[in-house]
Amino acid sequence: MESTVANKQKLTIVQAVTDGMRTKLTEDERVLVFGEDVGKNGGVFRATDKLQEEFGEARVMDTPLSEAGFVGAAIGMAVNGLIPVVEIQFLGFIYPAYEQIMTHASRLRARTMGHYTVPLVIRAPYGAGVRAPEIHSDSTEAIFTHMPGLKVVCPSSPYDAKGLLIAAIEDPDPVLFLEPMKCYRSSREEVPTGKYVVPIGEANKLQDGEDVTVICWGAMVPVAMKAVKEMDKKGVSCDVIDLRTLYPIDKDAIAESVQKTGRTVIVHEAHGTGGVGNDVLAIINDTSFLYQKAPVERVTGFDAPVPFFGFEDDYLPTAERVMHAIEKVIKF
Amino acid sequence: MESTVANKQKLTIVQAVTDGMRTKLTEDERVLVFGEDVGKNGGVFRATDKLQEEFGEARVMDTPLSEAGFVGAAIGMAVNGLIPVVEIQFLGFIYPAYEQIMTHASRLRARTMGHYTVPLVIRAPYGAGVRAPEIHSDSTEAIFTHMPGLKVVCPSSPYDAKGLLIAAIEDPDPVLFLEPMKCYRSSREEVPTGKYVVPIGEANKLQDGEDVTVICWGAMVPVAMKAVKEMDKKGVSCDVIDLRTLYPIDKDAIAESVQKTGRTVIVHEAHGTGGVGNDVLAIINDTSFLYQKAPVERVTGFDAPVPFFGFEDDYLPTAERVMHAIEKVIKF
Amino acid sequence: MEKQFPIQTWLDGNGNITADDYENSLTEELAKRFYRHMVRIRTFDQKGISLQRQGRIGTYAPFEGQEACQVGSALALEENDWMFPSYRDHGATMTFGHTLLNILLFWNGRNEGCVPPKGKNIFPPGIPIATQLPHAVGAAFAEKKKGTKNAAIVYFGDGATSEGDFHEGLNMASVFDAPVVFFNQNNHYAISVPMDKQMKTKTIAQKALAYDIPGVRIDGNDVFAVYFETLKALEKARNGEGPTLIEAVTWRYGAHTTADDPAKYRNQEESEIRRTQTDPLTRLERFLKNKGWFNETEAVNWQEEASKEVDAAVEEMEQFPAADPADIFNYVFAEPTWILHAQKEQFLQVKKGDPSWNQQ
Amino acid sequence: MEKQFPIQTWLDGNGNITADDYENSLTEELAKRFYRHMVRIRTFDQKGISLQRQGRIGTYAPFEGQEACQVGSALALEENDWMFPSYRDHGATMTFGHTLLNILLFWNGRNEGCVPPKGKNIFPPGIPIATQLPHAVGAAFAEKKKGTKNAAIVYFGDGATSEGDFHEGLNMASVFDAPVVFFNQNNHYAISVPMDKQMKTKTIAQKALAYDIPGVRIDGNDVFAVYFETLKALEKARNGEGPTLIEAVTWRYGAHTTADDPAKYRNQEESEIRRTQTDPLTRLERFLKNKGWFNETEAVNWQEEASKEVDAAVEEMEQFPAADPADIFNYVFAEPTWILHAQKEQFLQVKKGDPSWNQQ
Ligand SMILES: Cc1ncc(C[n+]2csc(CCOP(=O)(O)OP(=O)(O)O)c2C)c(N)n1
Ligand SMILES: Cc1ncc(C[n+]2csc(CCOP(=O)(O)OP(=O)(O)O)c2C)c(N)n1
Ligand SMILES: [Mg+2]
Ligand SMILES: [Mg+2]
Repeated sequence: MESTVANKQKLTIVQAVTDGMRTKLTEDERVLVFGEDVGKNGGVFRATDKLQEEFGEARVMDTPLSEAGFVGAAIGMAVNGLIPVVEIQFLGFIYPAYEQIMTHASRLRARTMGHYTVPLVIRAPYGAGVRAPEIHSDSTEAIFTHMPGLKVVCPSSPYDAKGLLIAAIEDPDPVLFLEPMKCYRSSREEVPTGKYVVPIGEANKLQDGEDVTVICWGAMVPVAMKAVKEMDKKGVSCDVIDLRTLYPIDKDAIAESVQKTGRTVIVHEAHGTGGVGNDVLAIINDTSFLYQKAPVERVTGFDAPVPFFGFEDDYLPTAERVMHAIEKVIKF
Repeated sequence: MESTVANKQKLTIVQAVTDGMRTKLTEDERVLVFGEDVGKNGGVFRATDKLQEEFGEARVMDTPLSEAGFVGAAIGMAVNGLIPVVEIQFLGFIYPAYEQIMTHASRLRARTMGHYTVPLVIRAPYGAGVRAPEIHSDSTEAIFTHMPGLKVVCPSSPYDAKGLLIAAIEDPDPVLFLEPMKCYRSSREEVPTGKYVVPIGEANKLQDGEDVTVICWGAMVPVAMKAVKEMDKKGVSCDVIDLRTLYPIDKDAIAESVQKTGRTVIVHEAHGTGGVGNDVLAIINDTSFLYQKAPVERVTGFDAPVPFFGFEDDYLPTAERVMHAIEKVIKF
Repeated sequence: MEKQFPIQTWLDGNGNITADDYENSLTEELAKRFYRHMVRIRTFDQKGISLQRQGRIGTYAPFEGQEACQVGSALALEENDWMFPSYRDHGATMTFGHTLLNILLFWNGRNEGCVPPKGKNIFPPGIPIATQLPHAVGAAFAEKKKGTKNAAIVYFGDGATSEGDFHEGLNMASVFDAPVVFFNQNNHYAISVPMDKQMKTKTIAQKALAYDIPGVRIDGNDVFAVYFETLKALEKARNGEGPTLIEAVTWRYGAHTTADDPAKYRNQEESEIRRTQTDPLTRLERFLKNKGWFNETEAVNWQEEASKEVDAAVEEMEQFPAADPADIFNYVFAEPTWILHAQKEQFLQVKKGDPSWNQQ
Repeated sequence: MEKQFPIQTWLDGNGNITADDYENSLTEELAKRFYRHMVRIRTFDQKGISLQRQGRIGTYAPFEGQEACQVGSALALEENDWMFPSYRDHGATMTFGHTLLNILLFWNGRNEGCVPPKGKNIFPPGIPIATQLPHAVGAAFAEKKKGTKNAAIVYFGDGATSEGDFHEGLNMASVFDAPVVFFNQNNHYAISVPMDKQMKTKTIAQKALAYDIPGVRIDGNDVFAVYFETLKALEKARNGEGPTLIEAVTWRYGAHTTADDPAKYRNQEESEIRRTQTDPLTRLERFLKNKGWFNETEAVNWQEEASKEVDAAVEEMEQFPAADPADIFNYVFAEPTWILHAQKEQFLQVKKGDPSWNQQ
């Protein structure tokens, strides 16, 4: 498998996702893309745009409206030599498949001592901010990171999206691939054509700073960056970490930064209670207790269901809230 | 509703659960008990023993093997004036109903601004240690505490079991009632006949101490207590908190204790990553940062699927591991 | 199976009666009531699309083409029955008595949209596909338990039949003899996925055989067939004879939602052909004309009334007091937990611009 | 529906042939092969119960009474087919080639129990009810995609038909024409819940009508009916004609599992009556005798061989090296994450009694 990073193209996140699938569909016969509306329609977000045309109905296919069924079938396929990449239309519609993921996809390797494995990728757009109807805006990554045997990744940029998706497809274990739908088309970036990999488990330092560590991922990255830029102007310099992988979290990146700054702000869109932010907190507790100069501040979604879109801008963490948190850890 | 606490009887946890249902079935026509095998069979753990005989098939009934279906139906019943108490045979079999709980039971009040409400209790035995086959031993409370609109309780004693169950049935909102199956019959306790309530949201101080705060719940309470008793002999005195309610957690009880001891050990059986222990950690971070004399130690299940019962004693936190953790926070 | 479950029609495309036995049931009063309601909901629907295009509401799910299904079935209900709609069934809910204002608020991202008028048993639209079926079974079961004669109707599409909740709902209803009518609008598509990729069966009605309950296949563009078959099924339900599965064969002319482009996956000419040949409103109009009951002025009046009513509702929606963001926290539990309380306080302070908001 | 789906029997209770057309298929060799396998798995099953009673294994799920279902269907498979059993189908898996040792290890709480012999496509027993059905569909689909003639068989009970995964599995298989046989053992009970509380239908086979696939109802205590009908269904699957639902009507004599007391919910006399009248082994023995093929010595030999084989496996199980608790961590991912690595290190140190284990 050579790495053909010859050319580059400017792509949005959703285009980079498509390109990642295209790259693996081209390279590996075993890869199969399916889900609701991924065929002719190219997905409701066009993430599979033209893939059926290119690779045929046998490789890119619509399934019945049956998340438990097609994730279950994907497990059977993965065990039997295929590499399914399935699309859940919105993360809020993954719950019918929860049992299949929880009791099978994630456990089959352990149950069979490695005899059967499940190289499966589940893609799902997640998050609020696109004025979608109810239930379409969930950000429930934490109910998956608490599921041993499953990896969870969440890119925030086109480059990472493609590279992480390829890594996910090549991973021998099941990976939940979360796509920040709010950012699907919000920016473009140079993305290499052909294959490259962004390794699962490695965070990305977005900005070096001395005063405060800001930890974020997915759709919260631009929000955090906006706050950080503002704080820069006020003379507060932040170390910004985009986790990229939510399980397993890059412990070293966190420890290194927190041991430098001693002050941490975590930003995520999911409900505070039980959120992945608390796993970050635990890592800080375990690795950097004596370095902490202030309690960690978490800027999160509230412990309320993601509201109707009339309120979603109020529900989502804002740059303002992040700035307040940064100020708070500094003033402590 | 008078409180007839005249007499007492010695009951096990599972008997106290039965007695709680009996009390409410007697008192409130709207209460209905159903699930798989709860009728003639009295439940696979006999938690509904004799209830069908006493209250008839119309009040205590078997359902088809259909967790999504009967939890969904329970939502419809709850909205329409009934108070369903449903049994999930083992917590590991609740996942097919996850969507119904996540997108409906927990959200209906918020979605309808209080117009429709879901006074529903979902009972589920949870946890390892009874040599059950695979998937029967999960302890996945955290995927429910991260679900706004749902309360989660978990008693560790017969008295609490009955009082909390009655509180859950009387609660106007949905409650997940977790029963530590390993402790179902491990001890007896005086339990008042008739009605009384243990309030949801209040932790229970099991022992007063000065040196270390130990926080636990459910089946980990006896394990923690065993360790604490051993440490007592070594001259280490522990403040032991049985959370009893996992959402909403009793913040004040935690803060008060941690601000006294400055050292905390959290014990739970669920996987460490994403476990409810991290919510406790967040509360300590938010309320008691300056009081902390050592990093919090978490003694938890591992980030592996609950293993086959051949390994379950290795998987479960032991008194020995808790003692080590207590020593560690002291020596820090 | 198509032979065993033929599409039942009372009126053919030209508005002629095909079910002679029932001719006496097709009264002028009834026909006009149907017509008026169908005009009303179509007017609303067209407004919904244009409001979305103008950015005055969010994504909108149109039902044009399915008016006979929604009006016929909703008018078959009694006052105290229960209705469990999907996101495409506000034609049915408004016919049953939901307010236009609240329906518009729903599509404008407001929780009020989920609140029915007092005393009206209308559930919020089911968004996760097929999850509303078990709810309807439960609500119907509760009516039975209370000893009333009330029933429930639940709406869902062809795609919804693939979900486990469809199956679990029908099975439980059959076991409990719950007084519920499963009203399927088979519009042949689940977003872009055509029926033959959704299921192998050519009918949905035949799925009733898996539960030993009646399965009825009707022309969903024939409001009479819809009305009388729904009535029959409801009657059965009230009499303790259990649930019925009705498949109303129909078509949506337009997009799945305003976020969808049907040209991506089907030839929209078919919609145009259907519009001229099998439109539910046109068919009823032809019937009225055949009977000599059609009165142009009356029809124009109804259209105008509908437009006025809809316009008024739109105005009401746009005048509606701004949402109070505190509502994010207010209805999660009967009593907010300390966490919600704290989050709300913080939130309101930052909203008010108080810089101390995050200082605990 | 019971008329449309009659129970097909090849042998009556007295071992007489009722399907004359097939008489030539019922060869001595085949009959004896069935008999021998049924003796073998029954011997295993009885041992399983007694091992549990003696505390030498954990909870055990017996299948006595269902031997014809499991032997007949498993012997119909080809070498490279796939088998997806439930927890009650180790009679089938051992007939298909699973090792007795590993099956015993499964019931003794050991992961090895989920590992089939190399090259044998046997899935671990499905514990969450009905979840294995979609797996079988996927594996079968993969075979089809690879262009092989291999098929899959998946086992499940009457209770399992109520789960959404049953429905989603059958629907998807029908849409994909997946080469899979859905083999239902209708033993009339899901733990304590009798069939009439589980579903309204009197047959399970009729549920095939909801997917336009063949539904076959057979006497599950007649090993010939089971074998030949399964063979036929597999044949169809291999030829690209899609899935079949087989309902094998049977009975479990004993408890649901050794943790269950059937007397709580049913009169166990019925089991005793069935044991004398419709036992699958007795029936086959009667047939062999009717044919003059039964040889007492041979039968005794088979019984002894089976006992020896089972005893040997039990001994092997009890001699089996103690489980390595590090295995808790070893197989979660291909490469353990740092968290697992750290947890394992800590765990092993405490196991070794090193007091510094928790000092990071
Ligand atoms: C569980 C779930 N999965 C996916 C979706 C996304 N989705 C919304 S509508 C729809 C198609 C539904 O088709 P059908 O049931 O035929 O109803 P129709 O829209 O045609 O009225 C899909 C896939 C969803 N809302 N819920
Ligand atoms: C999802 C799920 N719910 C509940 C259970 C508990 N349970 C184990 S076996 C069983 C009954 C199954 O009955 P059936 O499908 O008829 O199979 P049988 O045991 O009769 O072979 C139940 C309810 C489970 N294993 N999985
Ligand atoms: Mg449709
Ligand atoms: Mg059974």
